[in-house]
Amino acid sequence: MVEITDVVCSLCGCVCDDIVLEVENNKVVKVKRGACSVGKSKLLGHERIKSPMIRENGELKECSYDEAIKKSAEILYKSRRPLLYGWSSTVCEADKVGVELTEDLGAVMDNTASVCHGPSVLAIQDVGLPSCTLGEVKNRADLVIYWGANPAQAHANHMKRYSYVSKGYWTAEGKKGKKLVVVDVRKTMTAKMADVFVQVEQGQDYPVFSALRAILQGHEDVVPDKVGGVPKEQLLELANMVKEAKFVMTFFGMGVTHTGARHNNIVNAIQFTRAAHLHTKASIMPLRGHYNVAGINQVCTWETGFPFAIEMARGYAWYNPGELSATDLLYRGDCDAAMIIASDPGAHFPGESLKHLAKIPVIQIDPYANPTTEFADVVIPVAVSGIEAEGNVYRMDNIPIRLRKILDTDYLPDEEILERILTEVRALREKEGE
Amino acid sequence: MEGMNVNLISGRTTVQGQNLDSKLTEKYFGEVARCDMNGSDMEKLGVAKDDNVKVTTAYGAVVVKAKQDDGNPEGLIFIPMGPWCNAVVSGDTHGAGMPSFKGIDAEIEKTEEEVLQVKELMRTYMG
Amino acid sequence: MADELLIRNGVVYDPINGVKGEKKDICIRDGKVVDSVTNPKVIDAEGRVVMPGGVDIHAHIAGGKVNAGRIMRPEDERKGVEPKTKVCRAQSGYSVPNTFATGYRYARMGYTFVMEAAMPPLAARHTHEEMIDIPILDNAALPLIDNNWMTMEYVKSGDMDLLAAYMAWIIKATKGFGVKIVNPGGTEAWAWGKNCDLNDSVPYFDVTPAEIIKGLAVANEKFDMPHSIHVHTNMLGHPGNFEVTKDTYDLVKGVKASKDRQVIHTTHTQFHSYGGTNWGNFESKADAIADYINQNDHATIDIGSVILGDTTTMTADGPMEYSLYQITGRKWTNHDVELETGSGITPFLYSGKVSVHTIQWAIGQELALLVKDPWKVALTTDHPNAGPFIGYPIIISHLMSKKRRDESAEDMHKAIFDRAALPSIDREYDLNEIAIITRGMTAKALGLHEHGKGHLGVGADADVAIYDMSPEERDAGKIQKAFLNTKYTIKAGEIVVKDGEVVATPPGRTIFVTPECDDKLTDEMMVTLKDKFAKYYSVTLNNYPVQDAYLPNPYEIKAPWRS
Amino acid sequence: MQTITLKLKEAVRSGIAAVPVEVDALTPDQLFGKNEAELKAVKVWWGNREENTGDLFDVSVEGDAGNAEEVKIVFEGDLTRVKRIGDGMKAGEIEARGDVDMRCGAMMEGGKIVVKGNANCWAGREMRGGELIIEGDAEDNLCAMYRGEDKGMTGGKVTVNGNAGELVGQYMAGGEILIKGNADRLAGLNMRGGKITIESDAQWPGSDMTGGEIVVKGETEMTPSFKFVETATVDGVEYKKYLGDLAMGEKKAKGTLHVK
Repeated sequence: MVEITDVVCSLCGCVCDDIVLEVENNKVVKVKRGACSVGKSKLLGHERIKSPMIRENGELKECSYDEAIKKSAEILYKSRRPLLYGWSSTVCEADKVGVELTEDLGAVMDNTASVCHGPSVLAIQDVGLPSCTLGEVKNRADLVIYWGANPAQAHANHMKRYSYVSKGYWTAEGKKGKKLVVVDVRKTMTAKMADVFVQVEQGQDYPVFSALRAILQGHEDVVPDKVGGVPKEQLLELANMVKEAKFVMTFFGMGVTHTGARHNNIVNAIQFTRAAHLHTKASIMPLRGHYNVAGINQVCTWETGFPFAIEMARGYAWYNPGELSATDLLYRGDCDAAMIIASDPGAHFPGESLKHLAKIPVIQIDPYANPTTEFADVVIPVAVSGIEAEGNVYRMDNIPIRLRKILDTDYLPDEEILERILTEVRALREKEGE
Repeated sequence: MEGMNVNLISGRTTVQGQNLDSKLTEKYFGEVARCDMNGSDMEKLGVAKDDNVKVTTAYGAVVVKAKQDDGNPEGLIFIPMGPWCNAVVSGDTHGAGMPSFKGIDAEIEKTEEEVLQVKELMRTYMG
Repeated sequence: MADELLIRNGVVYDPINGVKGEKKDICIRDGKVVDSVTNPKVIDAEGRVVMPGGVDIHAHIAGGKVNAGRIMRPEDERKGVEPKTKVCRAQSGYSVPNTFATGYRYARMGYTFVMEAAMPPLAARHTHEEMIDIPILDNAALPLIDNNWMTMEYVKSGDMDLLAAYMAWIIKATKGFGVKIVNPGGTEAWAWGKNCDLNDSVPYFDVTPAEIIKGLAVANEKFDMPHSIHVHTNMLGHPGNFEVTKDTYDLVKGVKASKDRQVIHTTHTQFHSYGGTNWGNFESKADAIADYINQNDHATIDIGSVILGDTTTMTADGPMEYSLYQITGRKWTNHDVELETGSGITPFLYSGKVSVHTIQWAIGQELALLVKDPWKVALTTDHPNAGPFIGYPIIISHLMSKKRRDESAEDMHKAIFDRAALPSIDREYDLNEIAIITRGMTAKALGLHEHGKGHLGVGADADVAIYDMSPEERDAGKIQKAFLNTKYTIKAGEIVVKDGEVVATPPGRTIFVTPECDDKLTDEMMVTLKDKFAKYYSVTLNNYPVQDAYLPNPYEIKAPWRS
Repeated sequence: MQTITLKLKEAVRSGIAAVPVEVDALTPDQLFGKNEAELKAVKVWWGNREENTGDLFDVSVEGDAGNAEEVKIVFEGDLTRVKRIGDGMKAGEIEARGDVDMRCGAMMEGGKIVVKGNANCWAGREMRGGELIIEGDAEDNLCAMYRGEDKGMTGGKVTVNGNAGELVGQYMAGGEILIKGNADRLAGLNMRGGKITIESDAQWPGSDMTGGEIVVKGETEMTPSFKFVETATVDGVEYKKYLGDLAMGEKKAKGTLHVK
């Protein structure tokens, strides 16, 4: 039995890095400290895909890595418009090969941000993002707002490590010296902990932000008595809390990215933070979902100039979410092959989009079987990043942390699979004498 | 028909997160193929915990199990993010790349139809 | 078999070796300059200008805020798109190009080394990840060490040895190159929405920016560091700040350098040479700064010259970016980094029709022209703050041609004639001086001339730029064109650019410095540092240092303890 | 006058996927002066490959043109996956006989486009001049800006006979848009100049506007940060005139919103 410390969790965007594990016979037997129940579940492991597989006559049949990689390369090379989607649950080193493959194929590359915080990225492109690292929140924030987010369930360590419950330099008393505001359409577990719970009518976040901005700009007179189901008195109370706080931190989740005005909800949330800055220090941050969804946005941007939803058909990057996002391509039936890596559109895309996934050749690269496997024509199992493979990831505040390798495995890492597919694609092109 | 019009939203839950890597298990099925709603809405529909309900939108229909959560206001139902909820979500992103996973006009009714297992559900997309 | 190259009959400008436009052959073997070669591939450089590879002392090309600038500005990325070629990856971006374009465009201008000027220690891995993806160029990065709580606490306690131990640890942990100081104290104050002038007390920390600068200068000189402290002084962009800049030089006047070099380098000095008390009476004080530099030998500067047009400003100086955003109302990103630093980003349009911008445009060039000794001044645009690096050839053409400057001034706001000195300056740079401010001086100020950079003496790195122009060329347009795209760029003996096109993209090296600190001092410092990690950081101490995986092509410079 | 008819071949739409064809190379100004053989050889992008126009379209040419203004291109066939019709066009006329795909008339500088059907997203994106008529509905982002830009449409005239989707004229700085039906959420978001007229209903029009004018003749659901100024008459009809958006601060709130 060996105890391993400073293990980095590869589940959600919190990327907790102080986990202590016990390992015996190349198996994690106990998560001693640091992880939340969700992270613990990941670290203890789940049933794996045993072997590479290729679908023949409707059935997935086991094959070698070589055969699966060759078949994948053939599918991609033949394709007039391949979609390479996923990328957020693997390391940046693999993502880089993904960008190179995209460029080589003239493919469309998109990542899970497009169904998560893609709207937040669009908003940043409109107004920027006044933000900070999570340690800043821990040390300074005396007013924490969770808007359309339920960290008690989705990011279970978030409040404890970084925000409302944590203790820092100017926040030595923990939650005693802080205020928690939760804005949501329903009374979630998180909302139950709040000092102030603001219940917004579903889809009405946008005008609520506008009203708060008008108040912070000194124009409360124009705001009607009720906005988005929220009484004006409560909006004034919230604005006052903002004005009186020393450091206001707003976290937002998919409660605002998934609904109504989508990215413009986030624009308005950021504008609210900018307006708060007229009175105090204020920051805002999206609660990113997957542990490296921030990382694929980073890699994609420094390598292509754009964070997601790019097409390289003409040899350079054209960026346009809504035109080139994976859900759009599938919904419109725009792509004629798909490679799904480190994600599960089968579970997380609208059924209307999945109908096309069922029609086209699909390559799946993942450690685990999931609904996407049902659509896959080639299945390539891989090492689990952060447990069986190391590499760089970016936390939700864009702090880079290196995942550690804890266990040995015979599964190949994502990076190597992708490199081999790229090599095969190039070999096919050479063969055709292009 | 005893159906009623509701607003459907989806989102993460702890158990859904714990089973992200094991979506073919009973645990995931039990957590995600369900619909949370206010107790008074359940009364109106005449359903009890674990009764099957059918949720229908302009984009599809799905059968899930009912569960009470009074944190939801009346008229708002919650299905954890996953294949069952997505069966009734539109693929249209309004040029933003993001489908409307929340705020979907839906009709909910009690049903005797069975809840599909995940593989069965995926099979419905295959022509 | 040895890999040999002979550059024949070029007109060579190699100021470090005193070569001022002499017709000379350059012999290259296995990536280094040698005395002679036996069976080389020959490049005929007859009549063309030959210089060592350019060395950029200060640019923002990699890391968190550069990428935040890209993410925030798809409208900038769409400007510079070029499709992939057989050797090049796809390119995007103008003021914040993608990493590949950054490497190609610098190489096409004849540059082979670039210093990334601001690396937040906590996000150092990010800077290194991007530097790996910048082809061709050798590079290094300066970690920010001035707004760090550890630094301020040691400065307050006055324990310079422990400060040196912390400085050494941070440089080693981040695989950094030296000490970067950006608005000392001001960025910490910004975490509460405030700012600091040179002698203000930093909120809660009870030290002044002046004390921080002095302390870090002293700590830096305790090691045989190749570079001095590299300072972005307080009050950047504020009218009247030239006094702060001069006071900053005075602070460290008595500090003795551990090597034969400056004890302070102030960067993008254009932004710090402002007179007046508001934007209405804003004026150039480049003359006052140049006078100081002329009269003293402990300070060097880079100019941070303005390129007219739209760009993306980005700096660890958080409060400054906030002020700028308040002026423009455009998009604004801020990113405060726990216990260490911060950053801000906002787009900015420099217009020749706006009086302030016109004066700023003049100041950068005035600094270069009024500082008499070119060994004290470097060409920069503080890329992308005063403009993208791709504008260097424009500045070169202006420094070399009074006529060009007058033509440009004609179209600009008339304030340039009232509140700037540029129109009255006759000096014109010659090619030797250009070679100094783009390679000789920068390599020396960084201490890299001892490691093969910035010159063509035997043993130097075979980094060579051959410009398609005659040394007699006086036409500013032709000069600009020649400096934008080389005839040849050679990196470590390999031809990487030919006729302005990138033909090979070897990976560059990451140069890092290891300050060697006494173990006992380090141990004592670590007690405090461990406490900081346990209580206030959001990552663990063991996950903090940059792992070797981030430097696939490392080059280490050891800096022994001196006192 | 010359008429070039380009009819999409059915084979293009027969694969397992509807890979879009991008026809930004097929504008009157670019095709002017080409004979039929040359027209057929013009390269267009279909997915990641460039194809000859003649391989994707049946091409016919009638008449002669003395300049680009006299060139009219008629697109026929199933155009639902033909993108970038009239993208960047400077002169002449395009008629699209059916529903068209994204970015129709984007970056248009001059000439006229008539879409005899619906237009998908980003029709008239960053339009600079000319006229765009959509006889059916327009989907989202009509005449909006490109991602990150702070200027959308700056000139020209756009008419939609049906309804329009979300974000009509985002960051609009000049020109005119007339929507005869409804406009979905946030028409005129961040508008700074020009005029949008919506003959039916609109939700949250003019949010964050700092200039320009919006008139909504049907029902309006307003955001809560506009200031009522007066009752005003526009074209003989009485409206409530609001100034906004005060969420941007008083100094910037220079937009005008007329609602019933």
